[in-house]
Amino acid sequence: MSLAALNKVEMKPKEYKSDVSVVWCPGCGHHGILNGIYRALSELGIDPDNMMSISGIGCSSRTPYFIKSYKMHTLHGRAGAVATGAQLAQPDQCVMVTGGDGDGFSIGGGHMPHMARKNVNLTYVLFDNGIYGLTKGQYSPTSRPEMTAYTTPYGGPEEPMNPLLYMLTYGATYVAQGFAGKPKICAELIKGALEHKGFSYVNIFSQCPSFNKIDTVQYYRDLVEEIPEGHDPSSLGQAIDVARGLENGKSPMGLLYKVDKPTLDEKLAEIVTKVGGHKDYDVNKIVDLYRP
Amino acid sequence: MSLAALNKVEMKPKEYKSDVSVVWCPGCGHHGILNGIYRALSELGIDPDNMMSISGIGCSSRTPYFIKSYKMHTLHGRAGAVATGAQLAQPDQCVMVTGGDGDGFSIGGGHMPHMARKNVNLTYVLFDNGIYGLTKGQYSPTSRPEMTAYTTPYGGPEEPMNPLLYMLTYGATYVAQGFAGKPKICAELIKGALEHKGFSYVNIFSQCPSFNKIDTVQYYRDLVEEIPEGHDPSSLGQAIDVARGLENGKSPMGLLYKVDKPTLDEKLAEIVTKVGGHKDYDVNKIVDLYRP
Amino acid sequence: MAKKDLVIRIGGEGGEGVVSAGDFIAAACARAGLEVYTFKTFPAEVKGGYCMYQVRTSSERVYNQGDTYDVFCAFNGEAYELNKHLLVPGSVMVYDGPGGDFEPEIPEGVIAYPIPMTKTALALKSKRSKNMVALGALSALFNISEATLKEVLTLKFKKKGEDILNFNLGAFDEGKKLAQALEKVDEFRVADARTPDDVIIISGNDACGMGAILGGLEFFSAYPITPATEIAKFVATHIPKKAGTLLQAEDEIASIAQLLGASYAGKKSMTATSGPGLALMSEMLGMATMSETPCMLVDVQRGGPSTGMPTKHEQSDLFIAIHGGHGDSPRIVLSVEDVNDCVNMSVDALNLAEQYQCPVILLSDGSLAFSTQTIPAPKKENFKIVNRRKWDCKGEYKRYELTGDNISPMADPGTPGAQHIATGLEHNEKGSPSWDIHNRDLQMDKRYNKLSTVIENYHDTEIDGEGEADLGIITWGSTIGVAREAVERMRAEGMKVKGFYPKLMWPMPVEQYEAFAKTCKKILVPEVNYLGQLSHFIRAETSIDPISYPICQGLPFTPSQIIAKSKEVL
Amino acid sequence: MAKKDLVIRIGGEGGEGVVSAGDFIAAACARAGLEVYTFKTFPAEVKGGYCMYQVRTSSERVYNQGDTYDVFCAFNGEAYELNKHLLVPGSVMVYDGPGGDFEPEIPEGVIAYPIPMTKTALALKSKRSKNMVALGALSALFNISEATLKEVLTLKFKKKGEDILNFNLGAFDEGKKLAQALEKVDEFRVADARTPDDVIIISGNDACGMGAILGGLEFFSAYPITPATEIAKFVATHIPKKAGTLLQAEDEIASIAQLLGASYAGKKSMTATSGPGLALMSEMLGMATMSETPCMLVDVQRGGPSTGMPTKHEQSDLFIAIHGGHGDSPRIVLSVEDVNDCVNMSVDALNLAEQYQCPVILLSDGSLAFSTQTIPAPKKENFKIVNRRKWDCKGEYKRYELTGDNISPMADPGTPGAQHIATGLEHNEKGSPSWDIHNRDLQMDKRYNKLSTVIENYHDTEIDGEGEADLGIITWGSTIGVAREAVERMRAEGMKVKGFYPKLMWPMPVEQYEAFAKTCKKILVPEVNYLGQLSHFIRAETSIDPISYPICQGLPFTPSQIIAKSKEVL
Ligand SMILES: Cc1ncc(C[n+]2csc(CCOP(=O)(O)OP(=O)(O)O)c2C)c(N)n1
Ligand SMILES: Cc1ncc(C[n+]2csc(CCOP(=O)(O)OP(=O)(O)O)c2C)c(N)n1
Ligand code: SF4
Ligand code: SF4
Ligand SMILES: [Mg+2]
Ligand SMILES: [Mg+2]
Repeated sequence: MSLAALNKVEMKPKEYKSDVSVVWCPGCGHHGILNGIYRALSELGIDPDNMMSISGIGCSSRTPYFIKSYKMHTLHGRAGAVATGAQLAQPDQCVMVTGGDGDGFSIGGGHMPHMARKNVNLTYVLFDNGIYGLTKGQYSPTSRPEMTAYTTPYGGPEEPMNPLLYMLTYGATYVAQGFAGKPKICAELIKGALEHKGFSYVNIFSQCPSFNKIDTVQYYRDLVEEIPEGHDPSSLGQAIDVARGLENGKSPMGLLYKVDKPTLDEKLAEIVTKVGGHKDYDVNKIVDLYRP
Repeated sequence: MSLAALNKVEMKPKEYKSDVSVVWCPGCGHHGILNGIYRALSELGIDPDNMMSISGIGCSSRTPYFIKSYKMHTLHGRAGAVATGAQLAQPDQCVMVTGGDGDGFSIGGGHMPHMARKNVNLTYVLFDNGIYGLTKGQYSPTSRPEMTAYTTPYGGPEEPMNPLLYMLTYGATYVAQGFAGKPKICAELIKGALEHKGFSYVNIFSQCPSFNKIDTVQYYRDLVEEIPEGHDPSSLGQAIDVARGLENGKSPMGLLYKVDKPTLDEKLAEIVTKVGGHKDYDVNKIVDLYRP
Repeated sequence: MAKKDLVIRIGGEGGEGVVSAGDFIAAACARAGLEVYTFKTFPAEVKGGYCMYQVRTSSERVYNQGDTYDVFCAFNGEAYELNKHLLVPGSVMVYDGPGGDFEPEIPEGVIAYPIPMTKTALALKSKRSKNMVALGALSALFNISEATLKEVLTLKFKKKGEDILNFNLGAFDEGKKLAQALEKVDEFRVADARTPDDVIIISGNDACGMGAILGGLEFFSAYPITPATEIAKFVATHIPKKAGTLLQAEDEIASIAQLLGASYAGKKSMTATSGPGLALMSEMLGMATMSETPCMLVDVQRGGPSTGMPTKHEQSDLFIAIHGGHGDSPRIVLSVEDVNDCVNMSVDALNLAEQYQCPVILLSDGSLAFSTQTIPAPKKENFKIVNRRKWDCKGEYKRYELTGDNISPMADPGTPGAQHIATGLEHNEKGSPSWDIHNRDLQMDKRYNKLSTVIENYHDTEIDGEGEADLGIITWGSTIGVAREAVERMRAEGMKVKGFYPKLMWPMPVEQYEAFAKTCKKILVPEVNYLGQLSHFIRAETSIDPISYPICQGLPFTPSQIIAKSKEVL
Repeated sequence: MAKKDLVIRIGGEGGEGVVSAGDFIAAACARAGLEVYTFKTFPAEVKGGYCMYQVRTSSERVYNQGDTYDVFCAFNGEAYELNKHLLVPGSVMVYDGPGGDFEPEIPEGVIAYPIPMTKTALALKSKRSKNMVALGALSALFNISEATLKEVLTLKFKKKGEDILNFNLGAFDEGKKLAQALEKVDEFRVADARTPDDVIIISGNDACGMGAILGGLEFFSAYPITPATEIAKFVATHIPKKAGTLLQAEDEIASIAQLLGASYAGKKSMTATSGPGLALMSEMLGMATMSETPCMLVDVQRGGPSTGMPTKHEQSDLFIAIHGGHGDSPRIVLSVEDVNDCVNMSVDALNLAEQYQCPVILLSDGSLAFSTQTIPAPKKENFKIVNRRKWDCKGEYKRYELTGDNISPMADPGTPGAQHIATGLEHNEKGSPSWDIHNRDLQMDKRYNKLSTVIENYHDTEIDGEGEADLGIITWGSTIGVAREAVERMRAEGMKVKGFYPKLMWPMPVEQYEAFAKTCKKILVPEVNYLGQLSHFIRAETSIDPISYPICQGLPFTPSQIIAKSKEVL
């Protein structure tokens, strides 16, 4: 975000809670992520009037309801594309997308590369629970193949995707990974993402105790490990290596990659400058071009 | 493909030409790729009766019309998904998708990762001309940002994607790149792709003299260079490095990656075996499960 | 009319075992040879929230969920609050008390039986046994055969081990004892057991899956969506037994694309979705029309527009089913009345898709999706299976040949000598692109005219009643079952009422509509949507001027609603 | 009726300069103060293929492309073959000969002027000058002012340098000389120059872009598709001047999603597409309806269904425009008659979207998309611009407040104290999800009832003619222009005919339709689609029983076709 341009407010994390009560199951990892978001917003002093929370459909996509901000609860898979329009319309506001692995990488997977390579100036927090929660337990693109689920009673036939590697490949300019069981780390990474100018992506493992019986809290706890000291987040090569897995086979937690590039709104503003465009341009001049 | 299962025929490359005449502009790179395809089919002795050519919409997507085979000319961006269904329905046939950069990576971009990571046993040949040819010259996901085109009269605001890196990230089990100006190399790579069991992807640079005025034959000729000897196509790490560009900044030509993994049809067949399924199963037994 | 049926409604919090308690009652009644029709509403929230399960059972055929309940079993205060307006004199409430989270006020004339469900469950050291306590009580109070219920419980719990089974049976017995200690002052009782017919008990969604498999389904691809996902679950479980294929696609567009690919390649293929998915599939449905590829799609309708009310009942996708593509894009639209239709008409839909080489959309709805009903056990042997017309391997193969009935033989890939293209472009008989105006006329005519025999080949629309009537009710989908009872009851009151129950929605059997309307002074069209979508098509395609009666609150009609409206318009 | 207009058709191979020759004639006529209406058909193939450009010009208003040509200029044999059936006695053919690729047979009564275009061009050592040779000949033969044409050529070619300009002028003169050497035996001539009105000459697609920019467009996102892409090109070129934003999205779903995001965030937003794109957008249009987000969409219709005939004319998206979403999903549908409407009604569409906070679909079609026409020069000052109703910052903000007119004030992000959610779920006034049945009724009513004032706020449907008539013609889109001339000509023959030309397609101004129909003995509805889509809605929504007259061959109606049909039905 261009957080500099925003006026800061002083609000405690819990003051970012809206008056809609949280509907997730007890024990759901999404609670932890939400707390991380509240904390990050508070630490940055983001003014809810200048923030847009945008989501698709899924348990995780309910998040905007629980946050004080302007917000949109859109369609399954389309949050990123909607947010792109919203961000370009109000480039000075803070735009955050929240959503699930299914929403983002299954039905929404076609929009991801384009948002990233266009470097749309927004933050995408993906609640990765390896399952479709809201529809009661079908496998998602991040599900492990050994999982038996709703439409895979005999086990899944697919290799899971690697969200971090995808995002690095797509050209996201900030890529990080957290785990819902570590809300402080989540807060830290989300904060960094919100501060980052450009397309920032935070993948957060989140257990779904109701429907994903194999990716338990304990499983994720064992799976992740903080990225070793000495990692250079400005190196795409190193980031790709880490994204493919730490040397001990664990999944990295922390900031993988961060680089500064012009954002889409900046590039579009450049075009306007190039043609000398301004709000008060006399459009009758365009009509004149069509006189015979 | 499981080419072993197919009966071989003896046909010259030109015998694979259908009776529909080729409609592309003179000088279009697509001609060269088509010749590469004819040659590959001939060398493999593929029986047109046992082949399905499937495409979406675009100049390149006209290819199936020009090839002797069973074929489908489907919708913009959907060829891969259609071909997935066709392949699973007839797992012993040779399935080839042909299409453009816009068709494959813009509107069709949401289907690409899933086809690849599911390792659908088919060959995808992408005619990469960095432009929308059929609709007369809009920028595509592989267009260079400096290109002024139909909807970018003041230059494009986006970073192009890297198809090879995408495909490696997605888990394609065969990834190669060619250039329409080198039909023999194209033929070689397509042949390898057709022989490969699993999802094989061949990216082929193809000039569009009518609408892409900057990516000329000469530009591509200067851009590509054969992958240096010593490259190990079984190493994903090496493949990723090469996909990001050769050391001298050139774009690699040749086979980047090839690995053997179970295909989707094999995995689904395993499930059938696991449940002891067969065509003559008495479905009344399923009804019986619902007696009160 | 003596009351032959009993309606028991259980209300509580999602997760309290409301659904399983209802399922046990339904199964026990079905086992006892009774007819069962259940109706559920689910919480829209992820976990928790109000949840309702209603069992209607009778020794005679049950067509719908009923007007209201006879017996209401309240698991908690929220359920009580939401249902107390239906407590009328003579109705019964069984509730969690004392010790529940609420103290009901019992209206005059309502009979109330307090059963301390929570307290008893807590005493048994398992809150989760609350529903077993309730079940025991309901069994004792309303003549739900204890023996049969225990059989059902045993079938269910014995997989989980002796201990769990015995624990649940124990909780059941506690509930029974508590009820037996009360004095029964109402007259409600489940009908006595009869020798069961050859029936199964199954939900609408499972029945669609079952029908498809009986109909010879070989390939299924879908993307999960409420309230259609259970169809995929059924197929996923059973299609591998027939060596068939199920894919969960990355989205709805991919699923119908995969369907067309598989269908082109020779497999009987289908998908299942709900409104939002159908909207996404609009473009590809046009491709199925143009390329004449068999394509079977179940749309389990839900509350729209947009995400709308995803867990609620509605019949509002008739517009999109018939008109939801660009250009003039013919298709066949069917609609089911009940769970039995879900089985039979899934077979029909697959058959029609194969026979006419076009999209066939089978409309179901949110309340049928989860309604379990007793239906005659289907038998593979009783279904006629239709396969696509195959090329006779003679002469030159033309995919879009203009034949006498406008249906062109197909040739699956692998057939020697029949290489051809399936295309979304306008084409000539051979499949090559063509903008020739004469060819255009021929191919447009072909795609429409081939459907002209659908009406004569499909069974006639059922007419309920004979002779002249003051009122004719035309309705569709699960509202038919409601209308049947309304018509029966009005007739019993001496009113002259008839019903017309279309299942083939498109092409519309216009002559049948008009012949029916000629026998009625007025036509009433109740349906669960906002604009009166069937009324629209009746006005557009027939000479009938119907009275449209749409409701759109996420709930099915009740017979009383239709009766009241009928009296109003007469 | 004395003939005041002249129709010149040029036919040849794509790439031979057919289009630019036609453009030059059209521009010269417009410059000379004449009315111009052009009509083109493009090759469907990538390169080459038959291509046709027809200029109709007159000193009076021209409403359509005409029945047929007066003068046909054949660049090659294929064009000759495709057009020779229209060579009737009295018509003129100018053709490439001797030395062209064909030898025409001249039918009795047809006047033919051979001009050795190819030979002359080759002699000039540039095949590409063929069209200049033709232009010179046409100018000399039919009184197309040489001076004006040379002005136009100079404007065009001087950017490319003095040499290129002079070369082209030279080729022009060669053609002129060749023609002057012939004896003119026909009487066709372009009308004499007049003082030009304040006009522009522009195509339908460019005009949509121009209207949008005049209407205050701030954000545009689209995905390229024939025949709509030129709208994006226009906007891309000009919107940066107004500091507005254009995005080419990755697909149509993304483009309408981006539109909704930008619109929610306060910007006047639109997209443009054709049938296949509209089909893909169906789901998101429902979201616009449910979330009440202003959303303006131009659909340039093409030959369907599926990929269909992408470069051909059709008006077959009325079904999908009105009915193409799941659930009951209200929207406004407008349709343009001509290029002038493309400007004005793009402004209307943006205004209505803002005023009613819902999707507004503006239907154009393939023949208008590329038809250039002379229209009064639009002026920013003459347009009324409507912006969304803004919250007054008083009291508690409720996004979906039930106001008197059912339109709720909006608050753009950044407004202090008005945080709210735009959602596709059913919701209460505050935007929170709600399945309450009372709330459901209120919100469904709100979304429909807010549109009840559209009809009174939009201008009345134009009626062409007065009093009683034997025949009333109701039609829409670019067929209106054809009907206008048909009605005029029939009237001149003494027939009692009237016209009714709706531009507001939905909600339907039913009373206006019915009032019109009351004055006519019969109603004829010509339209370019297969099923008669407007007829369908007339039958469904009004008491009128129209005679449907659909044609569906990829071409617009001619006035004669409508006249012939009118006589047939009378
Ligand atoms: C077009 C469409 N298709 C399908 C659905 C059904 N649906 C809702 S949420 C969801 C998946 C949710 O999974 P995910 O995005 O991982 O979020 P989670 O619930 O796990 O947090 C699906 C398939 C829908 N709402 N819309
Ligand atoms: C749903 C839909 N949107 C848009 C189009 C228009 N369209 C046809 S081809 C094409 C792009 C072609 O580019 P590419 O795939 O790169 O192929 P090329 O012509 O360059 O070989 C587009 C946008 C369409 N046919 N369908
Ligand atoms: S279903 Fe899973 S993801 Fe959804 S709220 Fe419950 S635990 Fe969380
Ligand atoms: S437009 Fe471009 S891509 Fe298409 S045929 Fe011509 S040169 Fe090839
Ligand atoms: Mg998930
Ligand atoms: Mg291309």
